[in-house]
Amino acid sequence: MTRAKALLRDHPIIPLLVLLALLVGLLEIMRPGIVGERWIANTVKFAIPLAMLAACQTLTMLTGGIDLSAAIVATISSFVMATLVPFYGAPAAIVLSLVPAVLIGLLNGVGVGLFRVHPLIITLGTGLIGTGCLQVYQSTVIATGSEVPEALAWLGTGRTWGFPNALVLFVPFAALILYAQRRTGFGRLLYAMGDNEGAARLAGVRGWQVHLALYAISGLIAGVAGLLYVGLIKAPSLSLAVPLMLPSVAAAVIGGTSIFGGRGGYAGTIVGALILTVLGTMLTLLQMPEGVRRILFGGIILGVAAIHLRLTDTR
Amino acid sequence: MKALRKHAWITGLAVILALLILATKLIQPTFGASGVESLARAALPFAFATVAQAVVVIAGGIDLSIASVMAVCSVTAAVLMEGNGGAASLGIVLLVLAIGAAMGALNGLLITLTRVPDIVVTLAMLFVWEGVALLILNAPGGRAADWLRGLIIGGLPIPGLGGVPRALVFLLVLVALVWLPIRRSRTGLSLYAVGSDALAAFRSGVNVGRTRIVAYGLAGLFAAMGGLSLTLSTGIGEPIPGPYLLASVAAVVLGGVVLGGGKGGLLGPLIAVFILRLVRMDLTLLSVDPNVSAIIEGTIMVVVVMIGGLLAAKGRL
Amino acid sequence: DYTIGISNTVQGNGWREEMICAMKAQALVSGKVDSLNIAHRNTDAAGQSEDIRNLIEAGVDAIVVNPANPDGIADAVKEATDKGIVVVAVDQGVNADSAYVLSNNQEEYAYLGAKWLFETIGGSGSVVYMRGAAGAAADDDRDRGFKRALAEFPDVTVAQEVFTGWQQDKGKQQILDYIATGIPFDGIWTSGIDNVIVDALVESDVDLVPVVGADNAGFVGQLASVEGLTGAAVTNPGSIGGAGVTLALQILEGQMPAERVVLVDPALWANNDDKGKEMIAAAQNPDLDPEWPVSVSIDGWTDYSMEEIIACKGPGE
Amino acid sequence: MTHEAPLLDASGVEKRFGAVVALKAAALTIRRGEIVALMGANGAGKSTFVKILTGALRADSGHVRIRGTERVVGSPAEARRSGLVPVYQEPSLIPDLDVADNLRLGGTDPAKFKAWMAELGFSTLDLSAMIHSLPLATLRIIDLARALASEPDVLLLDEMTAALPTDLVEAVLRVVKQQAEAGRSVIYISHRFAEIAQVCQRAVVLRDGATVGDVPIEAGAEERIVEMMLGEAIKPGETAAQRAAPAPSGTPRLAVRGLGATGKLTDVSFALHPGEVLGVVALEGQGQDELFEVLAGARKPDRGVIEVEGSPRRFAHPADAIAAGLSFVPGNRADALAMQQSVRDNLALPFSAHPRAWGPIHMRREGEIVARTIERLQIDTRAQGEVGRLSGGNQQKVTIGRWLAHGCDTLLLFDPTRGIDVRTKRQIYPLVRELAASGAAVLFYSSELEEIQLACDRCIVIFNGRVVDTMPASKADEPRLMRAAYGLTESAA
Ligand SMILES: Nc1ncnc2c1ncn2[C@@H]1O[C@H](COP(=O)(O)OP(=O)(O)OP(=O)(O)O)[C@@H](O)[C@H]1O
Ligand SMILES: Nc1ncnc2c1ncn2[C@@H]1O[C@H](COP(=O)(O)OP(=O)(O)OP(=O)(O)O)[C@@H](O)[C@H]1O
Ligand SMILES: [Mg+2]
Ligand SMILES: [Mg+2]
Repeated sequence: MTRAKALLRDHPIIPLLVLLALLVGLLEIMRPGIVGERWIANTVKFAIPLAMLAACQTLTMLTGGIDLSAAIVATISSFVMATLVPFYGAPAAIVLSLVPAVLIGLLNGVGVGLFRVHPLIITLGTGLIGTGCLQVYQSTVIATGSEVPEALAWLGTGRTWGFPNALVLFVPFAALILYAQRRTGFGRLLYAMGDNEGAARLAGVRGWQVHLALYAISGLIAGVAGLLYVGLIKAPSLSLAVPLMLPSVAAAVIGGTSIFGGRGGYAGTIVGALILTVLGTMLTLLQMPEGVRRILFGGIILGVAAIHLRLTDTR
Repeated sequence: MKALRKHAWITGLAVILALLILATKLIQPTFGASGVESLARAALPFAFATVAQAVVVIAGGIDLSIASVMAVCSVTAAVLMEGNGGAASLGIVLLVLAIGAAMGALNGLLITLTRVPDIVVTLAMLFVWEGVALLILNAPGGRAADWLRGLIIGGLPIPGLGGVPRALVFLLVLVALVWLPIRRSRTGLSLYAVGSDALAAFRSGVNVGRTRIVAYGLAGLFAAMGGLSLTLSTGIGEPIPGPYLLASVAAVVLGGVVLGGGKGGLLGPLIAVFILRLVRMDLTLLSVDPNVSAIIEGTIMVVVVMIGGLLAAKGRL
Repeated sequence: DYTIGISNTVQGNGWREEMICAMKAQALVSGKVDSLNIAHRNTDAAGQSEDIRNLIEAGVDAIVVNPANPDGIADAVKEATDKGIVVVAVDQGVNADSAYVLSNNQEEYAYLGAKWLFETIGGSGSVVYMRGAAGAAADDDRDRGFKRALAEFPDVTVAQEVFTGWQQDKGKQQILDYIATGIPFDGIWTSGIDNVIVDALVESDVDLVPVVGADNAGFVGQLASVEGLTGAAVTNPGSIGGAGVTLALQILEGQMPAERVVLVDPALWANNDDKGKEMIAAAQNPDLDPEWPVSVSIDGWTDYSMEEIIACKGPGE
Repeated sequence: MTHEAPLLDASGVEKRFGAVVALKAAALTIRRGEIVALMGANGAGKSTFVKILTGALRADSGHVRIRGTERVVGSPAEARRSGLVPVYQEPSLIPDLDVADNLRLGGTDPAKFKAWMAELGFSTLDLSAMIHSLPLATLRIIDLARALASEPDVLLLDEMTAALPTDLVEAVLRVVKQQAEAGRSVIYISHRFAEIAQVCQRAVVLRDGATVGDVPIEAGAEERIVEMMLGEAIKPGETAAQRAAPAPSGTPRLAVRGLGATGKLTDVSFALHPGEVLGVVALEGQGQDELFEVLAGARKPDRGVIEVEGSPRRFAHPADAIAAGLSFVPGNRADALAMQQSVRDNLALPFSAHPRAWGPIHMRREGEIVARTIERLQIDTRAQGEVGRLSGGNQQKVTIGRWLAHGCDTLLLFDPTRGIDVRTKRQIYPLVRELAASGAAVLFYSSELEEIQLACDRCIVIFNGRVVDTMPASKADEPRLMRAAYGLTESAA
């Protein structure tokens, strides 16, 4: 076992970054000239909402959970916000739109924390309920129009000195999560709960409190991600962020977070989201039948995960 | 004690199913043999997907590629049967089953070889199999042999029971044929052992890798049955995977199979599938606003698992 | 008075939502419908067959269905018509002789838009071809129309072919990626994911190229307001759903249509000709959901007002 | 001595886990009919060696000869076919299968298994019991009986007795001796010299992953072996007789009256005063597990009163007990540790339990406390990034260290020296005394009777869920404790 390998094992983010760089290199070979300021900004713009939704998955996965309602929650927030703007103006609409997000999160937390339901099933259920509620809600606002506030569009699509404005939101957000996961009591509990809930209990941790807070936070993050995404896409719809559900899970697991809990972290997830976004671009630009594209997409995901494991594993 | 509780869960599900059947009869007094028959037929692909998922989950994994594998099998069957209607279609069925099992085994093999977590591998394979399905058939098409389609339509007169839907018989016979011999064998035990504690299983002398491959292979086999049932019920192959992934996970968990592995059987998930289908049917019969019906389906799912969680917690203290 | 069943397999998409609202509004204003029984969810042909059979169980008089694909639900449709239920397929045809079809001509839809695009770029150049969902029947039909037009313009090439999956976010990301390659292109054909494409062009500060889209409110608005944008909207009325209800009611009342299959041919509104400009100006409706088609009614087939379809209320609501 | 090749002969075995060198020159030879002790401090590499010999791990290099032929044992199944059968330090049974299915899984003959269980004193075990519902001690015995049923040439027992109460230890030792008499061999790992002296002929000593000695067991060998193991001599511990017992007075810190809980706890009363270490002695399954769980808030009592500082308390959750100053070190370290987390995170876990403490961690202050605890318990930090990779004994230290770091008024120690090496044990007893001296009250269940005199002031003996005897530790010699533990009390409770 060499020093280099020990380094890789202790910092699994490094090989992930290397793999990302390789993919970008491959893309540049495929389409010379594509990797420029504009492309990077676009990629980052699209990776950010994905990375935010993947934060919901990362945090819940640390406790052995998952939040399958996150993409729907994001959609709900964005749609509710856009349809409320004509009535209440942007600031109030933004605040109001986060209410259902937190509510769904709390419901998840109650189910997981107090009723001991598996997170996968409860978030699937609340996602269904959320979808239904959204459909019912939209049938009441068809005629009133919708509007994406300037500020969100600026945040979602704009660039300043070449940097996507979304970074204004994302950098502090990511810094907060990265800090919280290892340097706050709450972060430590997420890992401990996912690792051995019984042990955490014996150490005096009341699991339901953690779950309730966690899923509420997850709902809030999803809501904010939805607002950012609608600023980027500028077309509120009933399924806006729904296509991000599987990718958000994928970003977290490619980034090295275990669905069984106790392992991983947000840094890997961010790179995971970037990798997926770059892969999406490759898929778009490949001149091949759609079937072949998807096979390559899956194959590369598997390859990245396998290489990453090889590089960081000690066994 | 634990066994009692497990069976209590299945009994509870059976009671819910019975109540739902009763409710259906109340909502629609004409509900009868044909209703049951169409229910069974509708449940077929869900049931196979669920059984496939259940086997993998019992063995401690999860298969996100189930619906894509079904799609590949469905289009393969539909393409091959186009123009090969007669006896050849029997061979095609066997071939597709073998292909499904092989695809599943490949999933398992990749998990074992790369040591990448199940969820990542099967997520990647979800895209791969989706791509394969599109290469085989780029739009809905192909066809199914008519005599095969007849197999799952209508009822089978069984003494004492009246007409039992063929689809139901087909489902139970196939699942029992594959699962029951395995369940009690060393292989079956290994599935549960690996799901329960892979390290302890390895130390007890179980070949963990082989067991994983078997689990995924079985899942592939059941998924192939699901894919075939899709082809048989629609008469064509559709390359876009249907809504079977999340539905299978939901039914597996509702059916008392614990995510993480080692616990549960196939009966619970099967009952859960019928419960979910029947809820759907009742909502249509009641002509509930479609948007509200999503809310109701979600609520039922949440409430049932919450009650289950509550009961389990009571039992634990 | 009648009970009408409705079956639809895509949820959360503006076009389909408008279709459902048109069905509700038409049923309401006709005064002949007691209740609507709507099955509206994301599913495949097998799931749609299940819904249709549930509607049969529910005892509806007619079923208006937007088929997942023409063949997959043929059996279920036949079962319905065998029971004397009137079945009208809208938007997409269905291969069952006993059903009536009132469908948008998808091949023509693509042909019309593509032909306009190729002419507008001067008969030569390269275009970005942004399709719908790989493996979907409607996408396949449209592809045929697009290819037919392409064959007529030997100097036009497809610079890039992508599948948006009819998802706004995916479409926008794809076109931004393509713009970033720096490879020039002369026009964009979209399968209805259109306004985000125009947004992307504007946001990227590149020269606006001609864009073909559907008559979605957002895109039609852009055709009138975006400086320097040349584009054409091809009509693809979601209100065909309302027409389907009308047809079903006519048949129930004994007025048989002359033809079993009626194809509604699309129209093209281009903002580079006067007639098109007029149509576009008349169709402006900033209050409409940007995903909703602006052609909310079809003369001779629907009777509701703009307010009524937007209210989206059916009988008994 | 015959010239037959040794049954098992390993030399130069090396194994690294990342930066951790677990083994660097391990060697061991065993012949037919021998019982050899494998000794070493916590983390010396004993378990790793056993895992390599039985195919659960692959060595990086080294030679293993079985009956004279060089072999690479690929898996536990293969080891078993070669006649090498281990009982690992952690139970290797499938939690969600019942006993019978566990036997079938490994291809064990149930009849032979049953015979061995009977031999070990479990003639009534229900084969349809689920593994996860059985107590740890029973699991250890099942593991052993399963190994014995396959009639191994070499049986490898890794701290088989650590979690066993005295009566079961005796049974195990008897069976081990029988094995040797039948011409089979046993490699026996334990930190208890008394057991080794009873059954082993010689001891192979590992230090820091290298075999440093092969010593015959004879009078006076103990000190030599300890010195080899540790690289230093240690002095014997102070016993209760040499200590002035504090006179308990005033309000007890913890008073328990008529406590009962479903299961085996029927009626237990006692008082525990500040500054006092109260020993608890019981055979397997007399209700001691339930008693500690109830006091820790991990189980609801059916009846009885718990008073802390004179006021009655009800614990609905361990957090309540902790708030009342009662901290619990469970017997099974797997119950207490988040195995994939670092030593630091495990030690500091209680700090973060309350929502008040969910905010930023004061890294420097916490770091100091953690460092002090590691220092105080001499936790081997080579693999500190993941507690699960520490050796068993070091894991055990972390479970105790957590409450030292956190501070507590009343410490509930359930067999805290399970699997801990001599040196550390000799550090833990003074530690417990120190805690008591600083005003803490300690309830101390031990499966090693000699510990009562080494650590406690007083002790109670529980039989059948009741306190059957109470005595000062200075009078608690082994024979008296044993008699009481079997319910043969002469003095009233
Ligand atoms: N698909 C099926 N078709 C028919 N019968 C089945 C099917 N699956 C399970 N069974 C029956 O139901 C019983 C319960 O099956 P399951 O797989 O849930 O195991 P289990 O609950 O652990 O059973 P056991 O009572 O044997 O422990 C089986 O023993 C079998 O007889
Ligand atoms: N999987 C692993 N990864 C990293 N380090 C490990 C792993 N397994 C063991 N080690 C390390 O190897 C060394 C030897 O451990 P081992 O378990 O063999 O000790 P031991 O002699 O059995 O100790 P004890 O008496 O405490 O059980 C320890 O430092 C331990 O932390
Ligand atoms: Mg059973
Ligand atoms: Mg050890």
